[in-house]
Parts: sequence; C-alpha cells; structure tokens
Amino acid sequence: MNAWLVCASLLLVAGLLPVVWGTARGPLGHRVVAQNCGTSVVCLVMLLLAQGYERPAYTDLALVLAVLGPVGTLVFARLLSGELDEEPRWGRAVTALTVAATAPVVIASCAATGPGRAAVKVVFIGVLLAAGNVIASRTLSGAHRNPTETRYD
Amino acid sequence: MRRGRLGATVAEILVWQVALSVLWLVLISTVDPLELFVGLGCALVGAVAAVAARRAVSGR
Amino acid sequence: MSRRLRMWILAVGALGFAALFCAACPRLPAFGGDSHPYGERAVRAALAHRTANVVAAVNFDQRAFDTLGEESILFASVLGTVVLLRQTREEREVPPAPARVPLPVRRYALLLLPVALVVGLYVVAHGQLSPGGGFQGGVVVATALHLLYIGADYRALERVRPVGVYEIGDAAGEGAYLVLGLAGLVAGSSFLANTVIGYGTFNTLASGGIVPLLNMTVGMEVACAVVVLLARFLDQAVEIEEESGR
Amino acid sequence: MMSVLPYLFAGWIFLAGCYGLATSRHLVHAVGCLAVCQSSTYVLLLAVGYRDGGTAPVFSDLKPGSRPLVDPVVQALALTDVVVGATVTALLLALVMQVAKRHGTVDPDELSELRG
Amino acid sequence: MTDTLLLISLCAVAATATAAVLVRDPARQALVLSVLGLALAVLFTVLQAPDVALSQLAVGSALTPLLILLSVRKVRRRGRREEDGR
Repeated sequence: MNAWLVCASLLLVAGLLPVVWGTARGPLGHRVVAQNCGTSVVCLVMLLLAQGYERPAYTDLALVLAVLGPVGTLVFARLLSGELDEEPRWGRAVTALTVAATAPVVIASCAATGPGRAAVKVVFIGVLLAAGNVIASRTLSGAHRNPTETRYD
Repeated sequence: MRRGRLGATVAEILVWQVALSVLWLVLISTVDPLELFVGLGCALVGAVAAVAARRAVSGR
Repeated sequence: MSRRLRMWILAVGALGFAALFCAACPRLPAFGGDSHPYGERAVRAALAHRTANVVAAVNFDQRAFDTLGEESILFASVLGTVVLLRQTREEREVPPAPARVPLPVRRYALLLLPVALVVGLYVVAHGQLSPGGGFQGGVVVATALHLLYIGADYRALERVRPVGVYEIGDAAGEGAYLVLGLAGLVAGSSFLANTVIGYGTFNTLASGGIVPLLNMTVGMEVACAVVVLLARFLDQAVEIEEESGR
Repeated sequence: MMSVLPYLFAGWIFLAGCYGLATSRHLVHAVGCLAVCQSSTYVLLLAVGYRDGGTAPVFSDLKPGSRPLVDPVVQALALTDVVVGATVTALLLALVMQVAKRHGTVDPDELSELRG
Repeated sequence: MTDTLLLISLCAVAATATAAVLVRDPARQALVLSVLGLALAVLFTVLQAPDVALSQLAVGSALTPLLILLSVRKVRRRGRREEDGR
C-alpha cells in the first residue's frame, strides 16, 4: 500500500474532477481560474507519482508542466481578455489553496529524495509552479479591473 | 558610449549564463565533462535570448 | 442531406461501431498481460546500442525511417500552413498595437523565457537518456520564445524573431536528418543505420551512436517549425486586416 | 472486466469525438472534436502496451533488467501520433481560416448550402 | 493500488473528453481541451509512458490552445465585420 499513490489518487479525485467540472460549466472567468488550478493539481500529482513509482526520472514531467502550465493560462488571459466578465469570489481562495497544497507535497518529496541536487530540483519545480500560479491568477483578476480597455494585441 | 553599452551587454550575458549553468547543474542527474560543456552552451543560448528579449521589450 | 437524416446515419454508424468494438475487445490481449514480444526485442536492441531511453532508441535507431516520414509530415504541414496563410492582395498589414501588460506578468515572462529555453534544451539534449527527446524539447523551446508575445506584445516578439531564419532552420533540420542517414549509407551499411559512430558508455550524453545527433536535428526542426507555424497564425490573427472596401 | 475496461474507455472517447464532429456548428469546434478522437487512439495504443507492475523502459535512473518493463514500441507509436496530431490540427485550423475568408462563414451547414 | 489510480485517471479522461465535445463555443472548448491534455498526461504517467505524457503536456498545455484561440479570433473578427458591413 504505497502512501504516495494513495495521496496522488486522493489529490486527483479532490482536485482534477472539480477542475473538469469547473472548466466545463459556468462563466468564462470561473473556467480560466479552474484551468489554472488544474495545472497545479496535475503538477503535484506528477511529483507524487514520481515518488510513488520510485522513478526520479518522472520529475522531468512535473518540471515541464511547471514551466508551460502557467504560460497556457496566460495565453487564455491574454487572448480572452475582452470576454473575461467577472472573476469568481472564490478565485483568490482557490489560488491560495493550490499554492498552500504545493508546500507539503514539495517538502514531502524533498524529504523522500534526501539531500542533493534532486531535492533542489523538486524545490525549483515547486517555486516555479507557485510563482506561475500566483502570476496567472493575478492576471485573471487584473483582467477584470479594466475590461473596457482597448483589446490587447 | 558604444563601448560602454557593449561591456554592459557582455556582462549581462555572463550573469545570465552563470545563473542558467547553475540551473543546468540542478537539472542533470550525472555530472561529467561533456554534460558541463553542453550545459554551458545551452546556458549561453539562454543568456543571449534573455538579453535580446529584455532589450526588445524595453524598446531600445 | 437534412440534419435529421445525418443524425440517423450517425446513430446507425455509432451503434455499428460500438457493437463491433465491444465484440473485438475481448479478443485483444488482456490488459496488463505479459506477452510483449516486440517490447522485449526492442529493449534488447536498445541496450545493445547502449541507448538508455528505449523509446528514443525505437524512434531514432530501430525505426529511424518512420521518424523521417514523420518529420516530412511536419515539414509538409508547416509548408501548407505558410502557403495557406500568406497575405493575399486585398489584405493589408496593420502594425500591432502596443499592448499594456501588467508589470508582474512582464517581469515573469522575461524571467521565465531563458529558464524555459534551457529546460527545453535540457529535454532535447537528454533525449536518449531520460524521458524527453527532440519533439518534446522542440515544442518547449518554441513555446518559450512566444513568452515574449504573452509578456509584452507582438512587436517585441517580431523584433527578436526573424521568421526567415526559422524557416531556414526548419529546412536545415530536415536536411541534417537526411545527411546523417546518408552518412550510414556512405559508411557502407544501410540508410539511417546506427553503425557509423561508436555507442559510447551507457547512460552518458554521448551514448547511443547516432541517436543523440538525430535527436538534435529533430529538436531543431520541431522548434523552428512550431515558431514558423505560430508566426503565421499570429500574423493572421493580429496583423493582417481585411480591406474595409469589400 | 478489468482486462477490457481501458479499451472500452478508448471506444467511448472515440464515439464522443465522432458525435461532436458530426453535430458541430462551428468548424474550429469540429477541429477540437477531431483532437478528442485522436486522443482515443493514444489511450488504446498505450493500454495495449501496458504490463501489470511494469515500469517505463527508461534506464536513466533504473538498472536494466531489475524491474518488468512496459512495451516501448507502442510508446514510440503513440509519441509519433501526438506530434502528427498537433501538426494536423494546425493545418486544419489554417484551412478553417481560409474557409472563413473565402465563404465568410464557419458553419458547416451554411457551407454546404453555398455550393448551389 | 495502481488499479484504482488507473480507474480514476481513465474516468477523468473520459469525463473531460465528453465535456470537450459538449462545449459548443470554440474558445471555451480550448479551455476544456487543455484540461483534457492534463488528464491524458496523468493517464499516460499511470500507464508508465513518460515520453508520451511529456509530449502531450508540451503540445496540449500551451501550443494547441494558442492555435485554437488565434484562429477563433481571426474567424470572429471576420464574422463581426460581416455584420457591420451588411
């Protein structure tokens, strides 16, 4: 009974299914926030699976996702800026929750990998993910404050 | 002034290259001379791109 | 062909497919079964050529010719997009309006661009060791370049990215792949054979003979192809306007 | 049941993609449904190559022969499939732009009437 | 344990694929397609295929949505001008 895989499946059920539900329904503002949260959830699941399957090579997946995930959300924020109507009340809370969830996962996998460059790599992934998540969610809320502006090109 | 700007650019590229080489060291699993050489090359490419991007954005 | 008739045809087709598919599924090897004849042979052949990532060995060593075909599909698709999305007579080019992007996003994009570039190059360089390869790394590098469009505006991206160079890079990547293949031919064995260069020591950057070189050419080609592809799409969506006369 | 389940999921995704493709009212939406159809082939391919308790055939952090492996040939096919899928999507979107430019509409039903 | 993980990721992929088909607006569909890419990446990792998961992540998270949104923008801009013109 691998604890890492149990955590990964719990995080999948608690994180990815609501994200799919949030992305498929509701106003556009909610959907983009859900997609942003989905990126973080899947990146954390990748870190847990890398530990669960005892394959350090899988952390490259989390690395590429931590780099490209927030970029995808920024693409949405940039190209849909005209239509982003109102940001959900719980938008900030969801971002805080996902960033808060990043810390234990990163610390746990660092503890499991032990001191060394691999641990620094996991910390780097966590920092990259959290920074991307915060920047993307701030852009989403920022996009609402001045939606009447000329369209970005 | 032209020489001053060139010096600043080279310095900035070197700073970026050092930072990106450290990042490369963190990324790779086994360290051997060839990896370091390739890492320095990639870091140089990244550094030049970083400086060019900053220059393009600031409109100079 | 009214819409209702089309729905009926769709329903019949879907039911037929579902029935046949459910009949076929039990005949497939059981999920998670142990009989993978090709898998074992591929692993043995990859280890013989000292390539750590067997998927890269299959792609660039045992089935290198199919990957050449896939490269040509990529090249032809980019060629088709360039031809389709060219600027026609009645269209004029409007310089893109400078975009106002919040400062943290701009700083984040400028900081992330080199990091994403180095991560992409890392994925390409370690294609034959850890998961990754020419394709994935090429796409990451190309997306890293477009952080400028997201972080600033299209004008900044155009200033840094001369499309002509990337079109040449795309063609050069495909050409280099062919030249490496011909090297095998010249060396006396067959086209794209992995006998030209020594296999090096296992699990190091220079292992696998021709695999890392093919990985690099594919990485260059995919990166340049995606940049050219996105350049055409961005031109159409941001710059090229219809003549208002029509 | 577990021995057939992933194949049935692949079949379901393929049917969902076909349904979307047939009933789409916007060509860009149809290209998205085609991408869904294509992702069903990835699921089927990788499900065929799976082995219980197997791990990825990548030896950068694994001693060869120490653990059972999953089939790498299927993964190479799926990898090629993903890349070709992306390029085909790009070409189709370029074609959709041309259709919009030529006929001024992106609704497949309106397009068929224009032929008259 | 891996069976339940496999079941969860298969259900996530099937649900996201169905949602991607049922969402009619292309811009919103691009969002669901990017989440479908994420769900597929998790499924491929559970099926022990990191290379395919990596390419699905690279292609599905930033490239495909960008292409779809740019073409929607071009198609919509043309459409809007048609109405103004008429």
